Amino acid sequence: MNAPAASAVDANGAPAASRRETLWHKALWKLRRDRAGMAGLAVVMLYFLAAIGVWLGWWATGWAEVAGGKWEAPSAAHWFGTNLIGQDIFARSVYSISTAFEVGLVVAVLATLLGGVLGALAGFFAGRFTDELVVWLMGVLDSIPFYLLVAAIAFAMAGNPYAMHVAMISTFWITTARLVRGEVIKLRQLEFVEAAHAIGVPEYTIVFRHILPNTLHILLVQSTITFVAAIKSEVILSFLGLGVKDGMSWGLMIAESTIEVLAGFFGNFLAASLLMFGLVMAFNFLSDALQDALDPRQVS
Amino acid sequence: MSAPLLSVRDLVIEFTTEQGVVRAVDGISFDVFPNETVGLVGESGCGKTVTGLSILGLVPRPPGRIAGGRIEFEGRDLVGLDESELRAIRGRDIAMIFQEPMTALNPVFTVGSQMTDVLRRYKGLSRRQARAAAIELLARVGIPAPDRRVDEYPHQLSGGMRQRVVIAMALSCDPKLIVADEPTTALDVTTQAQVLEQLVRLQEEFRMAMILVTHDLGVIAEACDRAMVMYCGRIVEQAPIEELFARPRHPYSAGLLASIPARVDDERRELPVIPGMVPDLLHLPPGCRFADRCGRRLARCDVEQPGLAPAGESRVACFNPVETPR
Amino acid sequence: MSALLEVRDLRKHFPVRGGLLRRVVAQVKAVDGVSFTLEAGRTLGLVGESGCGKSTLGRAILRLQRPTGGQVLLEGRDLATLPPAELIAMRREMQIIFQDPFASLSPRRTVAQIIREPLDVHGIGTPEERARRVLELLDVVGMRAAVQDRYPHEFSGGQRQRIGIARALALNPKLIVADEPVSALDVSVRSQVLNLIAKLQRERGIAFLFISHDLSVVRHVSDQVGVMYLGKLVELAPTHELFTNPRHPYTEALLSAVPVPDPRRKAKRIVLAGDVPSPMNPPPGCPFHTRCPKALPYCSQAVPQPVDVGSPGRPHSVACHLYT
Amino acid sequence: MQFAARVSLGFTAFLAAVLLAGCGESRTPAGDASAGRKVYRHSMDEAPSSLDPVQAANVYANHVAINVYDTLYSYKYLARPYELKPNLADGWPEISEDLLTYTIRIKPGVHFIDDPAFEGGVGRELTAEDVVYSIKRHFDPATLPQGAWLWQGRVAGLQEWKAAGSDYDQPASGLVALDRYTLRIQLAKPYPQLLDSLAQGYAAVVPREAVERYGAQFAMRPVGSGPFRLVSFDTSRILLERNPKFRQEPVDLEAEGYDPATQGGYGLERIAGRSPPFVDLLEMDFINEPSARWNSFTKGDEVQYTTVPNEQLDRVLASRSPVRLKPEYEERYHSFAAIEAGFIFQVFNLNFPEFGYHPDPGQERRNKALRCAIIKAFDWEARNESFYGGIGEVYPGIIVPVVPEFDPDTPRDSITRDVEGARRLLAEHGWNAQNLPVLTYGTTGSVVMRLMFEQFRAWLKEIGYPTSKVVLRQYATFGDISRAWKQSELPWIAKGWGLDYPDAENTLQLFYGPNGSPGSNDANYRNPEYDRLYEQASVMLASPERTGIYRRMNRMLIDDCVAVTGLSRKRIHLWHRDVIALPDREIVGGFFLKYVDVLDKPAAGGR
Amino acid sequence: MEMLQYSLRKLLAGIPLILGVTLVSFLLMVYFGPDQTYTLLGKNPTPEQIAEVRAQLGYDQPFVTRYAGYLRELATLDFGSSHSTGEPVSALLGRTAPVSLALVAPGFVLGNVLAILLALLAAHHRSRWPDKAIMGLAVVGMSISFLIVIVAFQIVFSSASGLNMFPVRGWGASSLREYLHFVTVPTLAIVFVSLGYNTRFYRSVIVEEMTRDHVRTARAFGTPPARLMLRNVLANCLIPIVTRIVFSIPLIAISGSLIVESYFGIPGIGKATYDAIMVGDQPVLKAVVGLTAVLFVLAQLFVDILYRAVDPRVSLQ
Repeated sequence: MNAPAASAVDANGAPAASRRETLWHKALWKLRRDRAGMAGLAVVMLYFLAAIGVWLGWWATGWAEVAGGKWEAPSAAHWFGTNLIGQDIFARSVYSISTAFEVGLVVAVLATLLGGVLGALAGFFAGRFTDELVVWLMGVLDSIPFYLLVAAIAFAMAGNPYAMHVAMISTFWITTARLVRGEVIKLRQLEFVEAAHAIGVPEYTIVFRHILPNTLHILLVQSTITFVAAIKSEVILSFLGLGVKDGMSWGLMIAESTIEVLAGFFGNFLAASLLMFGLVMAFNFLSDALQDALDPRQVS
Repeated sequence: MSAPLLSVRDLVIEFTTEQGVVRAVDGISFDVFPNETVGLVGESGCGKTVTGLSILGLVPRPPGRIAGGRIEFEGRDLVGLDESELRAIRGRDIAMIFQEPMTALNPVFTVGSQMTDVLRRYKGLSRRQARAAAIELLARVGIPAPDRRVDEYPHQLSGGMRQRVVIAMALSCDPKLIVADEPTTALDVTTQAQVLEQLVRLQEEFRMAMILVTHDLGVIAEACDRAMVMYCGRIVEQAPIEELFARPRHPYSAGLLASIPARVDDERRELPVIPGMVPDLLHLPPGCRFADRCGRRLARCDVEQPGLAPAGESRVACFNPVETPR
Repeated sequence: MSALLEVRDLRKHFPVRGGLLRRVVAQVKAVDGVSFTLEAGRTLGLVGESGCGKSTLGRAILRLQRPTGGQVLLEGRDLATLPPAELIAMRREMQIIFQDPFASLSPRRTVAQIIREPLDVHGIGTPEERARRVLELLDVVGMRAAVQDRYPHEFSGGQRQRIGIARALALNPKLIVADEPVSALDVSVRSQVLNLIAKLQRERGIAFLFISHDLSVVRHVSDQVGVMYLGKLVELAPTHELFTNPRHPYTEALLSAVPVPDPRRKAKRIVLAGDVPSPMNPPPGCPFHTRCPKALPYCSQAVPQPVDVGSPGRPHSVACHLYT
Repeated sequence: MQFAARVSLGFTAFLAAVLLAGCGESRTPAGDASAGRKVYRHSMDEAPSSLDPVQAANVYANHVAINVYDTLYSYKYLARPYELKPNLADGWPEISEDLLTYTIRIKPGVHFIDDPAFEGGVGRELTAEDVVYSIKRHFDPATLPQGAWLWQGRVAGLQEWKAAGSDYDQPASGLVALDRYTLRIQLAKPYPQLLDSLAQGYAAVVPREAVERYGAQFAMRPVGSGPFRLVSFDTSRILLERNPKFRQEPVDLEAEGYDPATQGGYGLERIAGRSPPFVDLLEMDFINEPSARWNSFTKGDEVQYTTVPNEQLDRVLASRSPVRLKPEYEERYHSFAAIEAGFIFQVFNLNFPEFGYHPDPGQERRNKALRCAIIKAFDWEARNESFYGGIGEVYPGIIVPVVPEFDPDTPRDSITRDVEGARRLLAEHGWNAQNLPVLTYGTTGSVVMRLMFEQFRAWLKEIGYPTSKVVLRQYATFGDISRAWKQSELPWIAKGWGLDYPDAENTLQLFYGPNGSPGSNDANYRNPEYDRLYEQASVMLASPERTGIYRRMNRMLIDDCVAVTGLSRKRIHLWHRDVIALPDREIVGGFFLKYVDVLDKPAAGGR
Repeated sequence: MEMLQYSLRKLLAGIPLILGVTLVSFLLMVYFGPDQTYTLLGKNPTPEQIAEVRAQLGYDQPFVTRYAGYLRELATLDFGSSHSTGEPVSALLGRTAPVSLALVAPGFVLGNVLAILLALLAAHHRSRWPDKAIMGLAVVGMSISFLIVIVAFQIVFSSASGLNMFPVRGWGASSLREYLHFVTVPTLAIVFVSLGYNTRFYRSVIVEEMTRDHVRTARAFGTPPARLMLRNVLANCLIPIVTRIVFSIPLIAISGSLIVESYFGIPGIGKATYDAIMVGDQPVLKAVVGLTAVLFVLAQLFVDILYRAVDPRVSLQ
């Protein structure tokens, strides 16, 4: 296809557009035009504000208090009613937002970092020992079913509240590392890397100055995907009793709800699943929009 | 002269990009007569490939669309035909040959399977007849040991052979018109020569018309009767082949021809150059699109778009065409 | 004039592994015993069809790929065996220009960063001097100073190629390997870049190894032209000599195959049979004998050695049994 | 994309077919083989982990063990409070004057089921040697036994037999088969609960041939002489069928303790004079989730018996006290409200100097005040309402209501919430938010346990205990938390205890000093006076004097603020009206299954 | 011959993987994992009894001995008997694995087939409303937690508050009707949850393939759309599709669907494994993890061989 050149440049080598355009500016511009993505971002920010409010103690402070009777119906005081021991379900579901962000952020940031660095090293040294080691590790961790691994780590860490985080990080980095490794293997063969070699740039400098920055789009998108995966896994792990230790989370609420739903009380189930659905869907739309905006095949 | 086989009038093709709508082809008109080979030449982005694709209704949609004009084939307007009507024409009346022989064939089926697929659909042959026909066609396009090659997969063939297979497929239903999009560009020089010669020979043998889309003026010179030079979505010059090479009228055609190293006999002389760059299709000048780079620019060139007008044996879109003495 | 670059029997083989224990079962002989010399300030054109090993040769000379055998003497020092630390220092002397103007510039770095990087790596000058040098280089390749803060994707192919050239010039190298520098460019832009390269050579006395599949381009820029086929240099002669008096049957066929952009001059064409054999299993004897219209029975038995068929002062070497 | 549309249409049709099939009839439990056979389906919340009697540690395992095996004694079907009766034993034992020698006769002619383990595949007769063998197995480490504590230090010679290498061919002095049908048990000290111990699943009689033949798999392949024999077993269901060789013993309702006044409505008269078992096939479904169990029951076509889950109580009950069903349930089901033979309670681990014993007597007094304040903060009423449907029975101390020694008149101040009193107590002893120690609350991952913790933490907050000082520590499995308890790692232990036999001694031993960790005295309570009384009472037969001692010990525990106690849960058993039974799972568990009958009517299968 | 050699080489290459998986899982699940001592103790244990139980379970042996024992078990495929029930592990796997397969297979097949159809539909109408609708719904589907789906489906299909058509839980497969009775709700849940992910994945694969030149060639020769989608698009997408499908099989066959099984109380391998984790039944855990790793290696081999079947360009070298 003879696609028209994306940007205009005049005869003297100065781009016609006077505005300075980095790839990031372009991506941002594309992102702004993506309505679903912007809506997703807005909702995520809303949730994030809610989480900050919880952290700062502005609201949902009474999540642990016994504020009413057993299984009260929704009312002005308790929007989603109360639970078995009379706690306000709404406060608990709002508090759980902060748990979701705490888990999501910790896991997404660390797993992405780990995946990015290991993936880049493996990709750059593809075929050498470093690579074989990383690939082997990925294969090993991939071959252990996720929930088994989480349970095992939870046991091995003897009830440590961060066992769940460790377990998720130790599996979620793999996808990122695979993608980064693949991309780096591709990048490594590109001529600009060869050019760096030809100039005499040392190998590690090439990895961190020339190659990693070119995988940032993958890392960014992956971190949002990991964030969502972490939230979803947290729910299931907490439900299984392997997740959040102290505090409250949507998974724990859903676990509570299983006692209630067949008695006809849906407060916990509705509050937790609606709030969670909202956040996860917003994140998914945001993640898709980021992917579209950052895809270098479309940008350059 | 007989009636044109293909008659394109005021064809406009638009593409939607992130920055806005771009006219990749902007109101071009030309005719192709039976049995002639017409070259469509220009640099990348000038709209030549899209023009070729539009004839078969293959402009990818979205982002592209035919925004105006007519493409009349044997008097029937192909623009606005629906997919199933177009399907009846594709391959049977008009066939197409693509640039990339490496990827143009389906890698998971044998050559024979892909050829018989076409043969059986159009000619209603039995499986065995189709296979025989395929072998014969392969032989005709100069593939050695066609009875063996017919059962091979595309990746087992060299680039030249693959391109021949595509040609054989294109010939398989005796089309009246072949659109060949850069058929030799991806091939090595020695193979390119073979394929090009074959193509010219077959065109004569099968008595077809051919549109040869290419950026290579050498290929045009070797294979075409007539050529059209495109620049920025418009045809700037249309001329019989000898006339074009001997007396290019449009400054762009002239510059293009001049800058070919092979036409500069003295090895180390500085090459003539067309200054500047092709304008961005999103920010086209109001007047002649070549004006910015043109050494023969007049005041009116900046405000008015020249249309194709007869100039000798050629037609040229220029207010101040080059005059080359005979 | 002394030789800037001397290549002796250079070989680059890629192992092919197979079998239960992934042992090496075959070698792809991408470059198989190539020798030539290049004098300072001259241009050697290297032509051949895809897969003939010309790009690998270029990279092996710069030691972007470690040669399997042979010597590469740059100003008398053998690059093929140089330890890494000294190699980095030697990189100031030799640079490369790439084919793909899109892939050869890091998309996340500005033009100034790209051009300055060689200076940074080799610690040349103060930061201010480097910044000045970047502007100087931009001027040399015909670009305005204002572009230095922009990113590569904002430029067209021809301009990126200029940026690539500016980067290659930053260290004032004595040798530049230009690997298909114009084959991705349109005709009208191509001549601009070719003229730039010619000007640089004229003004700065840089030696070029100019790799291209396009005979007309090579003819235009080179002092000397080598023809490669299946990893071997089959013919090497001064440009005019080679184009007017080709001796190797392959060169003859190659020259005759180029479409001539002149409808009046229909050339008599030598059409070769078949395709280039795989470099993994090159035919025994002369690699070209499977397609050669003049092949003798002896050709499939012995590898022809290069012989000089030129006149004194105009060396013309050809590796063909017809001349031995 | 017409073809895609066609395929999706086809799929929709398939889905519709599946849905239609789904709303049709439901399953038959054992396929066509069950046609014409009497089937009873029973639901339980957990599966036994092993069917080997040496590991019959809980009510689930006992449900199976005592139905596929025989025990020397068992509990009467209908008598409440529980009373023993001879089962495999031929009448009551001869007991020596000093209460140390028991001579027990065994019924002749009792055979094991046919099994390849026996010579010729035919079950041989059960003898006194088998009883000796079965009890010895608890002193063989290789069997991973769990019941040794019942006889350890009480039956003479077993410990020595074990020390000598657990060789079954060697005799153990206190456990001897005098002849084929006579067993003599020699005690080291009087053991009033011996006969109760012989009614346990632990004491079920197994044949040596089968144990040796099946090795580890014996746990999956019971070979016994009980009323049923195994058809299949996995973690979701066990299938038992009638043992055709089971001895004929017609039911004497009166001897079983039938009380027409309270048990008249269940149709139990039907089984009088007939020999159990009455059903051909006994299916037990193990369903963890209460809701699923309930659904399976109320749909009427699956299990025929269940207990009412707490969250359904309001739907089912017309009144909680006394327990009465709503009419729509009353007409479909029989019901029986049974109080648990056991209780749930919390103890402080007195080994922790922050809460318990302390070298400084003053600090120890302050610690006691702290414990008492926490006990006062505990809101049994709310706990009962939230987690036990409000029908559990709350009482002071550790003598549970089902034992005869229970005293309904014990003052209830230790189970009455008194927030003001608690605060006052803390203030008086100088406790404040700063110096209160961290209370680590261990639980498993279960969500109910968490809610209990949160409730507890909320109560403590009301008496001024900072929320940050009541810390949850989660253990992934029950095994892990058990280890923490046994290794004395937690200052606060919340657990339940099920009675092994209906005697208060079984709970009083929980605070006997020498039973300290890793023994059953998780509180590590060490009170010389208490220990002395325990030792005195433990060799006494039931008597008003012994009851007096028990109650004194109970009082000491209450006064020392050692435990927050106690609550006995009430279970409401519900079963289809076509089932003739009086379900019970409190002592040993499952002994009623032998007597279950299903009415022969068209709806017998519940369909 | 080439095939055999290739398979052997692949299996050899799988050994480090198997060693890695067993080592990691042995360390986590067995060595540092939960132990059964305290579940197997009587009510009033003494320190000696604790020591005896540990000795019986082999916990007192040094790490190397225990790990070597594990490898030996893996090599002989004899994992002994479950610590908690005494059931031979082979019998346990033989009993539970078919249940898991029967449980997950319909949902797995439907989830993939349906997803491929939807993906074809979406790809065919790329960037037009059917595509946008399908992809939008896919995101919505992806955003709903499996757990929520299960609970909601149970309420809708199996409870008195809903249709009350299917059993809440349990398993039986003695007749087709019984099988359908039990498998329907889990299947619907599995399909619902996997559909979004699968559709997106397949759509992206298909769209990518649709941009390839040979598809354009086929269109230029008038190939009808259905044939185009099957021969040119789907046939060329088989490698990613096969990869995705084959690699999910070991997880299903060995670890089953833990959540579905434990929620629906289905005696499959997932539940057995979960129970084994919860009580620390090490022989079962060792078998499950070891066999999963072995199956993964086999799946890799199988996939590579399949690649050659679906794509003639792939050679086994």
